[in-house]
Amino acid sequence: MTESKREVRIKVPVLTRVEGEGALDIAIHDQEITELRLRIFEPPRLFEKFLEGRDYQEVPDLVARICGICPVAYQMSAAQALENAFAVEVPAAVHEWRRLFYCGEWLQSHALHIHLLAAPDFLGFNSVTEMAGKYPAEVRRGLRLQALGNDIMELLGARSVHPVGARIGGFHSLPTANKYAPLLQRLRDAHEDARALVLWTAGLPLPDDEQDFCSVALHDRTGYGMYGDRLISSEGLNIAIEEYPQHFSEFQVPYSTALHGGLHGRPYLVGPLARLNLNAARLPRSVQEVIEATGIRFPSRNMFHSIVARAVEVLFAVQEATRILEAAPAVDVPCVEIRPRAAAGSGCTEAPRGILWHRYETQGDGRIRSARIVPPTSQNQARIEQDLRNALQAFGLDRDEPALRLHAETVIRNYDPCISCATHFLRLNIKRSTT
Amino acid sequence: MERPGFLPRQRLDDLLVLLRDSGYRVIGPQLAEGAVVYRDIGAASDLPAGVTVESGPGSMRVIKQDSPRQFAWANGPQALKPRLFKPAESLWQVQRDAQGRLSFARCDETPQAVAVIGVRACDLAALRIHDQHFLESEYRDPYYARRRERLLLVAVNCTDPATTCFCASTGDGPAASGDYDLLLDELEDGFLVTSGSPEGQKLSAALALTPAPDARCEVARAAVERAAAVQTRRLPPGDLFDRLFAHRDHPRWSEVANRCLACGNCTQVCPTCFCSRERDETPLDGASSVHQREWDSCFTEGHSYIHGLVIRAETRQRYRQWLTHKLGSWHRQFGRSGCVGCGRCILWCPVGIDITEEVHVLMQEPVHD
Amino acid sequence: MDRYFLTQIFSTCLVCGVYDMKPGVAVHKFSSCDGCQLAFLNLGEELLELDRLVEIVHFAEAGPFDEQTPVAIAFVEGSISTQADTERIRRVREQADFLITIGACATSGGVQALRNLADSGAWHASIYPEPEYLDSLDNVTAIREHVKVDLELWGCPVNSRQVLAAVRALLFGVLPETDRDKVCMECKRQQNVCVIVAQGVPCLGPVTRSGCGSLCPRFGRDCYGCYGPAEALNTASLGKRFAGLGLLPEQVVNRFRAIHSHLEEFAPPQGPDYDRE
Amino acid sequence: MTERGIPMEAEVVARVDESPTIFSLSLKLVDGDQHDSYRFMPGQFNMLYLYGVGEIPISIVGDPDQPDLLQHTFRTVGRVTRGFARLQPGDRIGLRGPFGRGWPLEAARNRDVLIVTGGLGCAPVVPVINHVLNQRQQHGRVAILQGVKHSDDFIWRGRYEQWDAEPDTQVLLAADVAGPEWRGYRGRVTGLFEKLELDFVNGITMMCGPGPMMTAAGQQLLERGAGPDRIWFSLERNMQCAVGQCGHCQYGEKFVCRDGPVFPYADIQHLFGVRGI
Ligand SMILES: Cc1cc2nc3c(=O)[nH]c(=O)nc-3n(C[C@H](O)[C@H](O)[C@H](O)COP(=O)(O)OP(=O)(O)OC[C@H]3O[C@@H](n4cnc5c(N)ncnc54)[C@H](O)[C@@H]3O)c2cc1C
Ligand code: SF4
Ligand code: SF4
Ligand code: SF4
Repeated sequence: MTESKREVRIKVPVLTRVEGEGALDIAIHDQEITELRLRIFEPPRLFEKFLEGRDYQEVPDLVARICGICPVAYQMSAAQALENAFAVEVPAAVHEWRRLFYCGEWLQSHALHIHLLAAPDFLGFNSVTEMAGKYPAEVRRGLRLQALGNDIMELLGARSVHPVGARIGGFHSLPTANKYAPLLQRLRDAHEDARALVLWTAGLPLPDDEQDFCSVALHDRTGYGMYGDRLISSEGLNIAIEEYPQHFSEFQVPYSTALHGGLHGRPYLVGPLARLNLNAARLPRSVQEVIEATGIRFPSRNMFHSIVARAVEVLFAVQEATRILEAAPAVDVPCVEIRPRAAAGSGCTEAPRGILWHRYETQGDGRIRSARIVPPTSQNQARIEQDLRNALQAFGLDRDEPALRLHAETVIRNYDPCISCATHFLRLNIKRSTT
Repeated sequence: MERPGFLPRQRLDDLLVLLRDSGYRVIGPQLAEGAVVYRDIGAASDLPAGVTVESGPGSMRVIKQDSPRQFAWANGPQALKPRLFKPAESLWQVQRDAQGRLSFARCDETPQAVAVIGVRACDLAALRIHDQHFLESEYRDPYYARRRERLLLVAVNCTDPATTCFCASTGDGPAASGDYDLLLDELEDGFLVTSGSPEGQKLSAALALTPAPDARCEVARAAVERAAAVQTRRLPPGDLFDRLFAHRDHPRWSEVANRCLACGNCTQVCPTCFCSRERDETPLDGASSVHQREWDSCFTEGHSYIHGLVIRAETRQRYRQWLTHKLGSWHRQFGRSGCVGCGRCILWCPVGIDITEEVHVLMQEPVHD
Repeated sequence: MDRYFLTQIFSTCLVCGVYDMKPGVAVHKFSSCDGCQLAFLNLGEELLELDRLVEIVHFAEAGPFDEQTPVAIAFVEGSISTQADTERIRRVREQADFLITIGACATSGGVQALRNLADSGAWHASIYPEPEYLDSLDNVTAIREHVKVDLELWGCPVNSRQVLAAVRALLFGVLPETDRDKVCMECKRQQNVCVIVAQGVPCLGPVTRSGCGSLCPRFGRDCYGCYGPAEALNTASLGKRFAGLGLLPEQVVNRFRAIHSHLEEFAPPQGPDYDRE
Repeated sequence: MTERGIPMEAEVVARVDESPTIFSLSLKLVDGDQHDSYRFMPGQFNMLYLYGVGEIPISIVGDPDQPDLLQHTFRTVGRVTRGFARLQPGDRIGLRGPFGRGWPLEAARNRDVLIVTGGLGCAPVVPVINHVLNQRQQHGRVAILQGVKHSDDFIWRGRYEQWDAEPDTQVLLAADVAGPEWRGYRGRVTGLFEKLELDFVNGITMMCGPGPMMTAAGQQLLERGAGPDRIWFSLERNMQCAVGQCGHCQYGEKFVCRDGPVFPYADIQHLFGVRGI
């Protein structure tokens, strides 16, 4: 048996430290990947169907349940889509509170991913509790930032998982100054933590893996995009969010319950790295200075810079949240009046993992006629598979199975795939064979 | 009786400032969450000017009017009860050391002195009952007592009862008849101020009021009389214990149970209901534990649970317990009815069950089956 | 339940809290949004304390992956919706002394059980071009429909307080307290103004189990029942009240058929005016 | 007037297992002054607090003449009692008490005494029996009836035999369902009344047990001419505070914790036996 004729099959039956359930099957034949399947077997939950016939006001509460990690994103995209359908404009102040709400989610989700899910990979631990033994201060800092994110969401939504404060047209109620004063103080105190976090992630032993990929993100005229009405890409795309279906497609693969997404038929990247690659210039000067201090330049082609991008967004979220609370946006009523009508509307916001696109058709009485939801992880799925092929090739296909498996998992975790949304994630099966 | 002084409306802030300067945290009515609720009051402008409340069983709406009056509404969802008998509080704390030894310590916060303005006659009557229950029965409740000792009451005679009010029939209102420090009568342009305690006298003296002319007093008296006259709901007078227990199998109990949600709202808003339950709250590390008390209700299954049995498993029995206690057993326990006619249980019942109507039906001749 | 089962699981000294060995804990996931697992992942410092008190044997999202080792407590998130799930839940049960469902999905089927009300085959076909690839059962079911459940923690999602109280009680060697009171009780303790009465919105508080802290009314809105049914329900009377607030019969039905649509107790009131008879 | 207090620390000094589900703990107040000043009457109860778990009412079964040996007999039924079941000598708990009014010992002087108990190990009457038998010459004839559902439930055989040996004392046992070994009566405890040689009219009866048994027994005693002020019951209700404030133990106009738990029939005649009161 000659080495070059080896055939390997690698199976990761359940991917750990990802949100949701999925598996990875790889077959390697003669140093060549012959098969690579990221299988998402979170059973389909059919949300789009059971939204049909529901009152528009029920939508935020229902779509939140698609994903416990980024419910705010689901509520915000849905609100935007339905507000577009009903042609209502929310006041600027309400919009500011929504940005704050979103900051909370980015902060929570990113801090959780960096500390609990991704960093252990780069430092050689199996879990955050293991890592806490060696890096107690860093872990505590991470938990603090995560808690801060949760508390921002609680301020506006009563709880951070499936918050209850948002509605179509605004919020059910908004906090008074004495309620958020302590939070504002904590936010101010967190700037230092967040700056330190960016530098710490940049200093992690991240693999060097330059790749070619297309980044897609929202474009927000007013700042670093969380909301926005246009989509842009690193290859020159610039479209209104309503035009999404004309350019992006979803296709089903037999081994996965998540639909794969393509831009003009090709894989693309959404999420923190894509956002930073496209929008770094829109970050506040103070954040840009911290990026400069890391020595990393964005746009970056190293997929592993995602963790740094995430930390940068943590810093941004802390600063942005501070800015908003200091400005204390005043509103007369937390919610604008809605007059339902038969129409259609799209919404797209930047979930922690990337763009989340919704479209609803409504009936005259405000009930949903049809719904379509495209979550970020299914958009990234084709890109992850493409990355895996490149990354494993670069890593060396002749490495032993545990090493290959760990590297594959690291690559996947780096995307912070949220399989609950994608429907859900991962079991790795590597098959090697020789002929 | 001393002659009331007159406090022009613009000087209401003087009273608030005086209270604050005397060390009181001032609580009073405010318009919030679509109702008149008791909150911290910074200035007289926080009070619900021109607000009146339109209410009926299970529903209420705030109406804004063009009027300077700040107390032209009947009563809010709560008044004094949650101040004194807290919805939830810690009773004691226990630490456990490494040898398993326990040390118990009472949770002893010293509450800040509180002045409540806008208290109604029904609330004062209910307070009297709670004083009897928590302070004057065999055991005295130190938690209630501490707050009670630091409470100053500025009452207001009621001029705008809600349709749900029936304090006139229970004899508890609409005029406050005692147990206050200061009493206000609201007129268009100001207030008559009467003191009811040495502390009240001090405050009233500090305000240096001019005595109110007879005509003003007459207007105020007439307004309160009118407030009694417009009430339509009533309860049968006297101790209903025997009559209610004689009707313990009345079909009406089942009929009302078809509507009753057994949600406990009536008991929670009732200013005289006093049930509570206790439970431990223990941090994960298990090194200490806090024993807490919180409001309970005879409408919960836990209220009558003993191992293996819920004594009042059916809503019919729970409603019967509530009503027979309030209007019957109460007389034997406290020497009076447990109802002060505030109407809250009618107004805040999500399905609008009306105690006066239920009693009315139950008091008809017993139906034998 | 066996009288002395807890003694067997946790060989702890109840009073001094010293354990002969750390009890093993597993967190399993079935079909869900992952939100209930966040009750652990959002614990902050207490996550480290938990790690000190128990051995986290299996918790895929947090790292440890070991479905084989027997544990004292298995937390189960999510509902059963594939053939493979039905087999896995049986293994989970066999490996655990004490099985706790966390959240609506595990406890009652959860929001995705809405598909039980429809022809999910047709639904699959409308979303997936090739539905034959899916291994999906026709009906979504709760854990208790498959294996014995020792404790149910309701809520969509459960909160950390519920989870910690359960762990703490079990470490003391007793069962956690259960409370089937209505959200209204918590609502009033919080001194919220009732939204049915003051705003005329269809609040499910009077039929929903407490435990959330009456979050929705606290935010000035109607409860939508995410903690599931309370005891002594009167959905007929509440449904009638909703109709009185102007809801159409279909809207009333939708109120009850949301997060816990799979439950008998929350079966929407019938008939034009929702009389029970 | 006393202030509602907080628990005193008590140490378990001895433990006896009476049956698989019944056990007794002897307690000692840790603080010397508290220990010395503690007094109780037969029929009174303590609120016993299990650390971090909860507080429950438990009758004092010790001998009032030896108050330094505070004994309690528990039946393991639920959450808190199951936790107590794990205690061993040396363990610490909290104790508030004594509470309530005891048995009418004065009224029983120089009269025949009938004690009727039902169910498993009826703890509240044990101190009365001890007291009466300790002062045997001050009472008339004494009869002790104990009824159990199943003969296997019978505990304290030794104690009953000891009592039986006392002069002028009848001990009769009844089991609804009896095994082959059973030498007592088969049937309800009320069926034993006709075997008694007692002055029902002038004697005094003290009774505790399940509601239906007490209702039936009370009825029969009335029929035999006993006055309603001579038949005494010990009642059980949920109790949270034990000082008449939490409202849970309400029984008509009575607070069982404060006005009872021991009541003469005359005081509760209008409530007795009514379902759901
Ligand atoms: C005056 C009095 C004297 C008692 N004396 C004894 C005794 O000597 N020995 C004995 O074994 N039992 C006695 N009991 C009953 C004992 O209090 C209950 O068995 C015990 O509270 C059950 O608690 P648990 O948590 O194990 O049961 P669960 O069924 O889990 O009950 C949960 C909670 O409900 C309440 N509760 C349940 N049953 C009762 C009950 N019967 N009475 C009051 N509260 C209850 C308690 O707060 C309890 O913690 C007495 C009860 C009363 C009222
Ligand atoms: S019973 Fe009703 S009307 Fe009477 S005092 Fe209580 S809440 Fe008010
Ligand atoms: S708002 Fe809802 S939960 Fe609160 S009391 Fe009213 S009905 Fe009950
Ligand atoms: S109020 Fe109702 S819907 Fe809202 S969080 Fe609580 S149980 Fe869930």
